[in-house]
Amino acid sequence: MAQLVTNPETQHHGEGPKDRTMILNMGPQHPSTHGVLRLVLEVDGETVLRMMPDIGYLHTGIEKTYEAKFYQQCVTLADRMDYLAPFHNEMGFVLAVERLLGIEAPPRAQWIRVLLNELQRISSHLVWLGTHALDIGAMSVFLYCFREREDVLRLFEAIGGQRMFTDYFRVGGLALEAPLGWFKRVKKFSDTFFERVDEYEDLLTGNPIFQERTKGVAHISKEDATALGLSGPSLRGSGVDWDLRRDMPYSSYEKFQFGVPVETSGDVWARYLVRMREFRESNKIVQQALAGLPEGPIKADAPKIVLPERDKMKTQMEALIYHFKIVTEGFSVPAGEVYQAIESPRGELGFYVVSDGTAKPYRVHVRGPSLANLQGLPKMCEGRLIADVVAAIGSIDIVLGEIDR
Amino acid sequence: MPLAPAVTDLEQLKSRAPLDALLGWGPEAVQGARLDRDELTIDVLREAIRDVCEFLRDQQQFNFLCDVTCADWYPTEPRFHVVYHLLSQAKKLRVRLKVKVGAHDAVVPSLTPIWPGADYFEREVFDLFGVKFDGHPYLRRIQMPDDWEGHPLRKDYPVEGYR
Amino acid sequence: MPLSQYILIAVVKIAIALFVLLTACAYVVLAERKLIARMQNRWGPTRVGPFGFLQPLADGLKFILKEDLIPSHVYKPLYIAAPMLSLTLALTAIAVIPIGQSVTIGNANIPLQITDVNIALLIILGLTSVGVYGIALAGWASNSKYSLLGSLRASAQMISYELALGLSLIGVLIGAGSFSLREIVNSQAGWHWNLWYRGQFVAFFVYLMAAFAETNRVPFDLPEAETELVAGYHTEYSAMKFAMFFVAEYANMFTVACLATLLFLGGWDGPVFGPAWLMVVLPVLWFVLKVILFIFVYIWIRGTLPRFRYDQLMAFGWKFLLPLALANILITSLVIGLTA
Amino acid sequence: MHLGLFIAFAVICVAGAISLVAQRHPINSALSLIVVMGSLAVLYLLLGAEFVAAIQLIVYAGAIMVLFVFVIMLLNAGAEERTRGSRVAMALGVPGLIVVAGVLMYTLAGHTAAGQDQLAIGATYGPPVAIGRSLFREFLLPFEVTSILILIAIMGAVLLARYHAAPAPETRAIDPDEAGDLLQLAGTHGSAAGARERRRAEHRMREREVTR
Amino acid sequence: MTVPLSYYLVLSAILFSLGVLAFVVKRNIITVFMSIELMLNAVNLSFVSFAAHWHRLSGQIFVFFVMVVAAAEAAVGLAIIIAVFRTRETLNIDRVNLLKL
Repeated sequence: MAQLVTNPETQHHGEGPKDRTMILNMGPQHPSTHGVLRLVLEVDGETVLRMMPDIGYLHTGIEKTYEAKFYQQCVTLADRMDYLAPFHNEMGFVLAVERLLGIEAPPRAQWIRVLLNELQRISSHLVWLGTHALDIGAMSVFLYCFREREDVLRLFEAIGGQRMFTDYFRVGGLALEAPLGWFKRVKKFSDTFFERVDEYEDLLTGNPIFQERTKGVAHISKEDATALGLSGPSLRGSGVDWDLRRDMPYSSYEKFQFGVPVETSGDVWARYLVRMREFRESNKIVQQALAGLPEGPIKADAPKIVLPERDKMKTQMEALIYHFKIVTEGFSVPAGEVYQAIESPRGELGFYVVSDGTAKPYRVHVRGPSLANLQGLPKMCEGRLIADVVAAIGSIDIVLGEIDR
Repeated sequence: MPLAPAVTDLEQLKSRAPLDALLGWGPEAVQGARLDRDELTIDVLREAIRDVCEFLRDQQQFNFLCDVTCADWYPTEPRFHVVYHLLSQAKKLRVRLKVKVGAHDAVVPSLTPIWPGADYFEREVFDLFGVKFDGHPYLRRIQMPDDWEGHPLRKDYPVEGYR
Repeated sequence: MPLSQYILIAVVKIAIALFVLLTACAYVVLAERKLIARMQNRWGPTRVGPFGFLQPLADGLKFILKEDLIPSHVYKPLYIAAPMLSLTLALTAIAVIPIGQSVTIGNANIPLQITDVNIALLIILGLTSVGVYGIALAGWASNSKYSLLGSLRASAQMISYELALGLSLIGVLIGAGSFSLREIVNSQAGWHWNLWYRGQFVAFFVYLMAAFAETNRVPFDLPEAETELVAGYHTEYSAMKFAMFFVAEYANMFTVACLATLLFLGGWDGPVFGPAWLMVVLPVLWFVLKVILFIFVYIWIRGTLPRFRYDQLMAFGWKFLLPLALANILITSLVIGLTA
Repeated sequence: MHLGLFIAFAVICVAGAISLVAQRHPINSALSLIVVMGSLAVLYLLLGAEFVAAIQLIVYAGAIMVLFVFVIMLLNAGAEERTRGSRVAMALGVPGLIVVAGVLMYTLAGHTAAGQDQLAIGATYGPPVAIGRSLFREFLLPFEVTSILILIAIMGAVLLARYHAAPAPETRAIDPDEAGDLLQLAGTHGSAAGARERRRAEHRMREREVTR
Repeated sequence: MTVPLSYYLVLSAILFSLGVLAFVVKRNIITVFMSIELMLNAVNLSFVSFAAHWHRLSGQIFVFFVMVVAAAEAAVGLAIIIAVFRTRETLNIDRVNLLKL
């Protein structure tokens, strides 16, 4: 197609470097950039010749804020980064600090953490599926997904008091024991969830239009994906069999039986299939966690770090002192540095925490999987159509809160 | 689980494969090492970082660059500790490389020729710390606006910003 | 019939037709929102009036009362003319569509149609082919990249699918031997609907697809694919001008649904019984029911299917529908030629 | 009635044609031509040629002119420039043309053939069936020849568009040096304070120009 | 009230002359091309009016053929214009005076 610039007398936007092409600003306000991502596209007709992601519109300075907060306050901040998977952020941060301290949460706490992580993965993938399908034009899947997500968020609200930013994991364990009947509710949800996944698959997997839109689209090879640092389902969609939960287990993931879905075709369709199968695998983990949940405390026996129980605080002098000291001064962490990576719904979520021996972290860096996954986007989209860009953005499942931090 | 004390003796750390191989390949590149909380940190000479990474990637199967970041130890020198986290998916092993640079020549060779994925991470370090990456194809601010003054994650950066 | 009476009847018919059409458009929008909402476990509009029945009224008021923005960078004459063109052409098509037999009032025999022309079908085709201008000019005059891409997509799509649409009708035309919609319906009287009696189900399928594409509806709604092009050719439009495009789209849906009913589903053919007044009303009722059925299919599809990609859409139109329509013509004419 | 309609649409026709000449932007010219074609279709209806009228609308207005408009949009044709050539053409063409038109009209108007019986409004002459019959019987050979012509035209158009197309700009992985240009072209991402500052500077500049 | 044949013919002559004028005066190659279409239309009008006058269908059939030729011509002509524009980057007819691209 020839030049696509409109009448020059009233031309207000910049012309392309070659007059056959056009510069298209997709975002920061655009229905399908999933937040405030801006993509600068050079298009020839509808073919994308070059693409340049421009980020930073959601920069919140969380990494700087960390340096001014006590460790126990930082968990709340971690929630706010990847707002679709707060439990994973909490998990990463809490595990990193626990390793710095040299303590470990008791088994029950670890299992509940795993349970919540997998529920969170389900809810995060639900948002991905809904928006991805909506981008491709299937409207109803979006609402079906949000129906189930609502169920999961209600479970979170019941256990953590908040739908999204629960701040439920604590260094050394969990904030509270789960409320009465909560596990039954989870069981009820989990039992019906397999059918629900079948329902989504009915609407999309067998649909020829959906297959046409996704198969062979936005391909990225195994080598490119690894070199660009893609992780999570985006990497597994390219045929790399790598899952931190299985390969470098944390928080007793080694005790669970689950499969790691891998697809080799490296396109949108492969990433779709991987995530769809992860729904089922996550649900299996949820069921295992429910079935084999150990009894016992949910907080580590580390009185200088973990807040005492409420009734102890009211009856024992010692507990009251610890409570007062932790709340007012925080707890100091031995100097050192750790890098704790976990498998978030989007990939490798790494927390690099440096301590200088005080009660506040010296430096916290978050390796957000979305940032690395975003680097793969230009590679996937160049030479393809604008409609494929939309499909590709959906398929790498980025969260801008995590990219910009 | 009490913390084991950190080990910094190179001889003692020879049991760790990547360090051993690295010392065998070019001992002058390694300035020191530290095993703390089961994580191996190798201090690498700035000029050698690119070769070290290439060696680790090609010879030691550290195929995946997880992260590039930096910590600012302001009053002390060398001030910036640029940190690389490498992952070997085959060996299921991580290693941390550290390059220390001073305030006045805060320049590190870029890893983008080896891992194109280093691009955004290095830009972010440049943006927030002001450490330059030599050979980075497009070193430009990534998070902060283009006309921003200063580098916010430096420890001497005023919390309210420069006025 | 004296001229004055002729004109009076014509004006009354036009007024009624326009009123009914516009109201129907408004309520189809409501029905669409309601139905899709129910398909998606939602309620849809419920606030305005009982069950949200006054929602279209509120929407209309909103469109009228909103500030009519004209962006500073548009090419003003065409920017203003484009939606009017769209709407006019969309509404004109209803003029040749018959909705039933005739009624006799006094001594005048009034056909239930604004004007009965011999070449009604050709006129509708002509109007839809000219309808491209509204969209093409809207996108071009908006001087915005998304609009331009949307209008290029829309024009290319409408031109391509017009071909398949036209060809799918030829089987019916060969059977009926006339361009007059009334005669085509009459040829199907007594359950001899084209859909099965003349074996035009392939043609009906092609027509259905092409009609969806002509009206820019899911799964062919690429010109206004909101996730790619924001709102396509009407990105820069607001208030009444946007409403004109909106109404034009739904009016086109009606035209297409009426045409499908007339050509394939036997028009107002159906069981007729009872007293004289019922004999007049029933055919109209059947006709309306069939149109509603067709529109329900539209809405249903919208709730179900994702959207094509541009090149897939073109390939579908040119490489699948067009050959199918041609084969249908060939077979139909062979059958008619051999049996006649 | 008949005459009234004729005069009305003839006037629209001529106005459209004049507008075609007078407009400087090709898209306006194209739209004027569409108006001419539309009113010609009405005149055909007046002459009882229904089928031709419909075809006029479908083929001319709906297909050929869409192609023109499409090409104008694609090539982004701006308003035409006046050159010396056009001035010469004006000087010679307009008077010459008036003479030719005068002679033509005089000749044609002089030969007012005695009125054949005129058709009533709405009456048709040349129904589609009759046209089809004569097209496929008497004029079968020309019909087939035109179909070959059309085929050749399609192939020629495809060939022309393909063969002479400049090599398409190649797609390539992002070259970060160019990415900078891309961002520069698209507008960079600066702070709100910076934008305010620049706006103020621009404002000051403008005020200085005004005072000067 | 009837409309004499000559009225139609005069209208046709006016349109044809305007087409010629546009052909000579206009400088944009697309507009020039459009003026050819205008002339064809003018001729079509006289065909149809003669057909109506003499009650012969052949006039209308001829219009049909003219339209087919016009369509073919438009397709090829516009393809040529696009090709010329791509190499010359201009639509001005004074700058496209060589018989090569």
